[in-house]
Amino acid sequence: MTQEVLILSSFLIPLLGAIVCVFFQSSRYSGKIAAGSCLLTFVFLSISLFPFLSDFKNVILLPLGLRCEKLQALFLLLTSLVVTLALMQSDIYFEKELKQENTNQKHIAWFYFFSLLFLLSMMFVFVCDNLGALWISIEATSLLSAGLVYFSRSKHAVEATWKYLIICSVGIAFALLGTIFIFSSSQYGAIEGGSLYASQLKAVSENLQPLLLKLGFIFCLVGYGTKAGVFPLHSWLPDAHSEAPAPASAMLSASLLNCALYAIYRILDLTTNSACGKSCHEVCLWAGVITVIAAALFLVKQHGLKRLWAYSSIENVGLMMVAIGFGSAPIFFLQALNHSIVKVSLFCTAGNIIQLFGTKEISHINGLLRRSPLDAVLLLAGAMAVTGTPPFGTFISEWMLLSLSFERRYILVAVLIFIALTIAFVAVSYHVGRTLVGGKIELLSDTVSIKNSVIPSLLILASVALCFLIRPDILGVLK
Amino acid sequence: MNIAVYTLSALLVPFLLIGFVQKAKAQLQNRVGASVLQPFFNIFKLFGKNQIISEDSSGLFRAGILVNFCCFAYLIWSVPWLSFSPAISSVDIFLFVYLLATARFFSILSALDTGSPFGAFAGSREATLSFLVEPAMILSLVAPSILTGSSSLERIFSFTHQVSSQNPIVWIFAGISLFLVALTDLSRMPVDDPTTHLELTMVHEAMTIEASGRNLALSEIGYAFKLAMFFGLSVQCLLHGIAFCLPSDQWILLAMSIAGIFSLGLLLALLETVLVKLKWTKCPDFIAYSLTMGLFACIAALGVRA
Amino acid sequence: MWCFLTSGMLFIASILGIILSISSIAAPFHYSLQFPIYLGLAPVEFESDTTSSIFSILLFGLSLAFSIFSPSYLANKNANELRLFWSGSLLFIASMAGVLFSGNAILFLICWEIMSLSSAALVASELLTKNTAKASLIYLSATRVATTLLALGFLCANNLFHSWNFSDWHLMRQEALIPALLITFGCFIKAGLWPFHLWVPYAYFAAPAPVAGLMSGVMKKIPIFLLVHLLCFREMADFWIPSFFLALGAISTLWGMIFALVQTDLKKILAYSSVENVGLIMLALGAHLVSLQLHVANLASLFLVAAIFHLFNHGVFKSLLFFASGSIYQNAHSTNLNNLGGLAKRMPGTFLLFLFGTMALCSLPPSNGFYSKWLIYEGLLQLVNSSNIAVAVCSVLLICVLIIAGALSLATMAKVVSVTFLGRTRTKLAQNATECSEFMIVGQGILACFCVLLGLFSAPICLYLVQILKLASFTPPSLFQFTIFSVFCIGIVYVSFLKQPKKSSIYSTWECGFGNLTRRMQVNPESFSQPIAALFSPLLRYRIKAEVSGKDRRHFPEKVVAESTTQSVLESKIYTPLVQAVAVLGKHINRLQAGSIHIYLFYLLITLLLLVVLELVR
Amino acid sequence: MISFSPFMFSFLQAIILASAIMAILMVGTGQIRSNIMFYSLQTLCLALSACFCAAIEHELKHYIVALAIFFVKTIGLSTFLFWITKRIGAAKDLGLYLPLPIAMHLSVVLLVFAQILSNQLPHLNHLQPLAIGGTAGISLILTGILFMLTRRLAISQVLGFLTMENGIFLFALTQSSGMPLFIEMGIFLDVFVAVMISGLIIFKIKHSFEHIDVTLLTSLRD
Repeated sequence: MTQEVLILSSFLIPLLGAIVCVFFQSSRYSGKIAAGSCLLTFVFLSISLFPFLSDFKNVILLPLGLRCEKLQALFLLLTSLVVTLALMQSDIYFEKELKQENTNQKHIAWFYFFSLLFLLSMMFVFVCDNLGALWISIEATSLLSAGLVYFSRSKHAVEATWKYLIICSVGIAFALLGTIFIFSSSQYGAIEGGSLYASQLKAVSENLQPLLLKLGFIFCLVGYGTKAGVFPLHSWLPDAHSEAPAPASAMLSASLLNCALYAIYRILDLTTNSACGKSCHEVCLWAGVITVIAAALFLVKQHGLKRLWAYSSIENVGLMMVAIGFGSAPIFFLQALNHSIVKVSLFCTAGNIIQLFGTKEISHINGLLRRSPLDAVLLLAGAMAVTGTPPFGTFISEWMLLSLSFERRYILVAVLIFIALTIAFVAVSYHVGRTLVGGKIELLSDTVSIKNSVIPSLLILASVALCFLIRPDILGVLK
Repeated sequence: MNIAVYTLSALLVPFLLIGFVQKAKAQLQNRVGASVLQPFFNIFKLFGKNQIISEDSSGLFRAGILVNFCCFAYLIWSVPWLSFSPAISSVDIFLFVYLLATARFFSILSALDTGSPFGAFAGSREATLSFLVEPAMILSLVAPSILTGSSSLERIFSFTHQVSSQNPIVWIFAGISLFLVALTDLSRMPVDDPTTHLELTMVHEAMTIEASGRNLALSEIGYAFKLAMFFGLSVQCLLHGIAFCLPSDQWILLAMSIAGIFSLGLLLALLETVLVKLKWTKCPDFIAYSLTMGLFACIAALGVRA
Repeated sequence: MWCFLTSGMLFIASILGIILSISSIAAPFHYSLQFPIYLGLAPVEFESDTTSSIFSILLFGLSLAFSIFSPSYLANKNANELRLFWSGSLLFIASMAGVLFSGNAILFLICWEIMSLSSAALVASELLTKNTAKASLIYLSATRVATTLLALGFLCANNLFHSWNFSDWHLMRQEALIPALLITFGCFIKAGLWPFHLWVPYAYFAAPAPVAGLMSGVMKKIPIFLLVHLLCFREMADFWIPSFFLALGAISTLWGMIFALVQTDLKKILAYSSVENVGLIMLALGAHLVSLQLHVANLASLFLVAAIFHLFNHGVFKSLLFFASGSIYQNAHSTNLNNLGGLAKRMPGTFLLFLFGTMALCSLPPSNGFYSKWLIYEGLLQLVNSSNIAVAVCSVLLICVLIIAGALSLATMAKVVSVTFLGRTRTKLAQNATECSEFMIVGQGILACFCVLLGLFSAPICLYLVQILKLASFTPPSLFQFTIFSVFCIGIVYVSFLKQPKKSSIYSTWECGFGNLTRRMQVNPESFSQPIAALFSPLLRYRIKAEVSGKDRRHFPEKVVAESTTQSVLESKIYTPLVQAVAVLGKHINRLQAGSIHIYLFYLLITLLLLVVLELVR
Repeated sequence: MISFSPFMFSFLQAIILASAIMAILMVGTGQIRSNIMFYSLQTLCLALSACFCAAIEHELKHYIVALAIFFVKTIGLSTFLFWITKRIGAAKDLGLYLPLPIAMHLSVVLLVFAQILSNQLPHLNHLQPLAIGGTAGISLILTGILFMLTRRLAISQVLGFLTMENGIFLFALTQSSGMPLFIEMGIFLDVFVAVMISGLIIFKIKHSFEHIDVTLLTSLRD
């Protein structure tokens, strides 16, 4: 009982935090309040969910038809952790922005307001059993994160927000249609009067009307795929990621994409036992492969540092789609975990670098290794990690994915992914390499302070640790 | 016994051979020419003379010449260029080729040590020639080694093989190839003219341009050894080619070998009288002949074995 | 200060490593790390066998010399560069040890990538310019492609044998052809075999000299270790696989040396020469496979021993030469041959040690480099005597190839030694060069000692290798007698003839009475190699651009400019277009992201319709 | 389920079809005010059909939904959009790629296409007479997208999006009975917020760029 109370109260904390942030708009402490409430959420969730994870119990039922299984529990923890870290970093980030007079206290308070609600909506994504509610939460995430993208109020930010809003809304509208299809597919004898509850649908999935289910899946794939940045629906993603302030980009990339992918996983999971299951899985799989390849090629010619990481997020989304296509929840989660950790670190580092050089253009960032060695190392390590290079956790998850595809006899998939990963690696190291070297040796008093790099470096270390700590029995939890 | 024979021949034959070639050439050109013993006198004279060393050179200048000399001194005692088995017998064909390369390497270095442009160009050409000539050399040695199933020079050139390995074609081609190799490697006539001066000589003489006194003497001795050894080896090949009609007595064979070496010397004199020097860029074409001979020999040898 | 501490630690670690590896030859160890460390699919396992012990002796031996040499080499670097250098190189050495002793494929890949990454970081560590970044990138890309192939091979092998442990894999079997091929090609790339060698000169040129020594000495051998370790193709009956080894080995032997000849930078020359040496080792491995298929056990073991021994020798002498290039760079501030000259008098110690390395590289007897090549020659000659005529003809050709490569390396090294150390200095910078510090001399001296010892005791070492690798025995030829004799002979002659200083005088080099020779009148590296380069001009794309200008320019030109350029056919015809193709593809795909929201919406619609139609049709 | 007159059914079908036709007509004009007008008529039809459905199925929640549509969409959103148009001063959308009449003809073609598509779908027995709702719904969705694709102004894109949303609602209403009320309301809320935020952004676009022509917003690209 206390578990449920704790979980529910962890949903209330961000809400309260958001309200407090808005009330004390001009206070300098809004950042600390926001980060603190996130941290509290994370702590509450950890306290309540860690016993559950090691438990034999499969599900926690919450009031209002919410439920939480182990995968969801893990994602909840990951999401709250990511947002916590991003908000901690953003306090430091905005400090410097304020010093440079790029923004004011009020905007920042609104930023925290939106990010806390954003966290709340993302948390709802994972506990909604009802597909309609899932849709509502995801739409809410995009509406709320629009506020984050809009933060700097510059021309570019406005443009990016507009594109983000419109494209995601249209995409999500398709997902709504897909949800309706799935709903109506359940009315043909499976459940009297139909149902939108995923757990119920899953139980009767053999009896769902196959055509409607398939259409439902395709519409949902397109809809949530738009949100997740599946090629060629990714078009909003690089713009939004590069125009949002760095911590917001970190949140978008490291948690929002997971939400959308989780939604796809949820829908695909329904089809597993039905007649159209295999073809749906294959669609998802190949969509992932195409995304990986396209993202790798996109990486070849890039001009913006944050756009680079945006495309690498797309690449990782592709990998996760492949994992989802194989129906493998453990690998999906592992990849999401590794990617999120590295991405937060990368975007935070990118934020530091962009503040230091005053530009996002890679061609104008030179001699980082001389100017700020720690950030250079972090950038390099992150770049290596994000392309699946050992000794970072991404290597293990990608390796498991590839060996799974060999096991399932999808050798072409593995080969294509390998090629794409190689291209991506070369492209990313080319771009990063350009920023590290060169430039005039000038003595600039202005360097990144150590404080800014604490969180990114801890995350990189975490990623290394993840490489060496993944045991099969940990993954067994999800099976 | 062997040691005595080789020591004696090493002290006499090379210098006599050089003197003989010069004398024969002079006679063929209707000149009187110096005495056949002139090379001995030259060597003695050089040993007595003052040596001049360039101020730019390092110790390698003298050391290189010394190593060069030592290599040839070692080879003249250990290569069966006469029909006797040699004094020190641990040389196989690859060690032979690589010892020659060692000698060459150090002579090039000592030529380059003074910073003289002459020596440098000669060194560059020497390197080029060696690159062209070594495959031919190894082929003409591999061919008999295939026949005899051994890589040791001593066993290849001993006269105690079974009849099956006495294949005249292989031996004669190998012998001719070796002779052509010798002409190139010693920078004799169609490749280079040793009697002209400076601007026209390209390889050996220009390399020793800075050497004087004792240094020059050592390199000249090395050169003489090399000449005798190469001619000796090709004579051995040719003798093996006609081994079926030769007596098996060692001393007769020794006499025939020495006679053969001098007749090759005569041939050399004749060639140097008749031929003109090739243009440098045409040298590879000439060396191609020796390579072809070597290949013929090898293919014939493989054919015999198969 | 901490720099010396670090190197001291490395020194001690190397000694411990050597002791460990020697002891592990007698008693192989297997060590598996338990809870909580795990790599997802496999545990962290370390395992030694004879091959890995042999390789680790090389690794730790070189790292020993490295630890002595490096601190002084880095004397005038700033703290930042030092930090990068030491962290990179410690990681590099540790990861190489990890690669050698890793017991399963996943751990192997992890160590392998750390090795690549740390070495790539080291490559860029000396001059933080765009060019070194480019070199590092080329190196990283090549190594990543190699990793990709290896990883694919490992996955295939796992699929076949259902295990990640190397000890469960039998890649020599017929059915494991695909993984074996993938792994082999991965190894070829990493080893820098023709036609995958292009990264080699870039990386070694840009890397700091001691690192280049380690890379060329050990890291390039790691893929060969993998090949030997897994013994790919051992039981396969096809002749085409060994012929791959032989052909690529022979081509890279020649190709490496031809390109080494025309380079004008010391480090690039050394880099290309390591392409040659890797070719030689691969050739020996190929011959090993051929003789296995012909069922000539003693010949097979001869080739394997030759390959391993040569690899050892190459590691030693190449690191020696790279170290020497480092001390040249430190004191004369350049490794470009055009800027050097006359260093023999200024750096006599380095010169002498360099000469040792050079002799080994040119495989002149009695050096160790000669001996391993000699073994290969002897083996090939015995292959000629085998029954198969095709093999026999091939062997004859291979002997020729090796001889040609040998002659080329002689020309190259003659050029290097003379232009670097002999004659007059070509620039002011080199004129002020002084001898490097004692530590650097000791570092090189250790390696030179190894060169000599390995040459001197080559036959017993080979016999020992046969014994510990449990191979069929053969009688190796011996250099001992020759060496003793030659040393003796040179000593006697030296003492009796040249120690008479009274009859010699010092004078300037003869100049045809033209006046004093200037340093610009000396031979330069291009002109030295021109005669041979001209023979290979189509391969090298060797061009001489000459420009004569001035009034009445035919006879009395005022200005003559001649410039020779070389460029690899492979690079300009194959690799550059390949990279361009990917770049063009990237550019085209970027057009999709055109910025217009209408187009984006259109993509959305098209994707939806496509999927719906596709699914309804199915 | 109780019986209901065929007249009612045909009336309902007419209303449903009318909403699709309103959308098609909307494509045909470039006047923003007329567009909004057509949009509000279209939602009015929607609200009416929800009412009829409620009458047919005797479900109270459909009445609530119908009321919500009427107040939120037909009156609320339309007024909001009118207000924006007035504030910004946008009068006419010149269209993009296709001339407006041709776009209108194209949307008729899309209606036919929608008919074909919806025939492929299975129908529940008791909703068989409402099959036309599927056609109209899909047609509305496609028309909405077409509208978005062929218009320049930001406000037109919002209108297109709203039309799509209407299509989905119509589809849901007629093809699957019994969507839970709280879901419907949640969707309403989301759409409402989305439009509000878009409105704000439109103001900002006007403020920053001094126009609301989204074809000119192409500075973010690769």
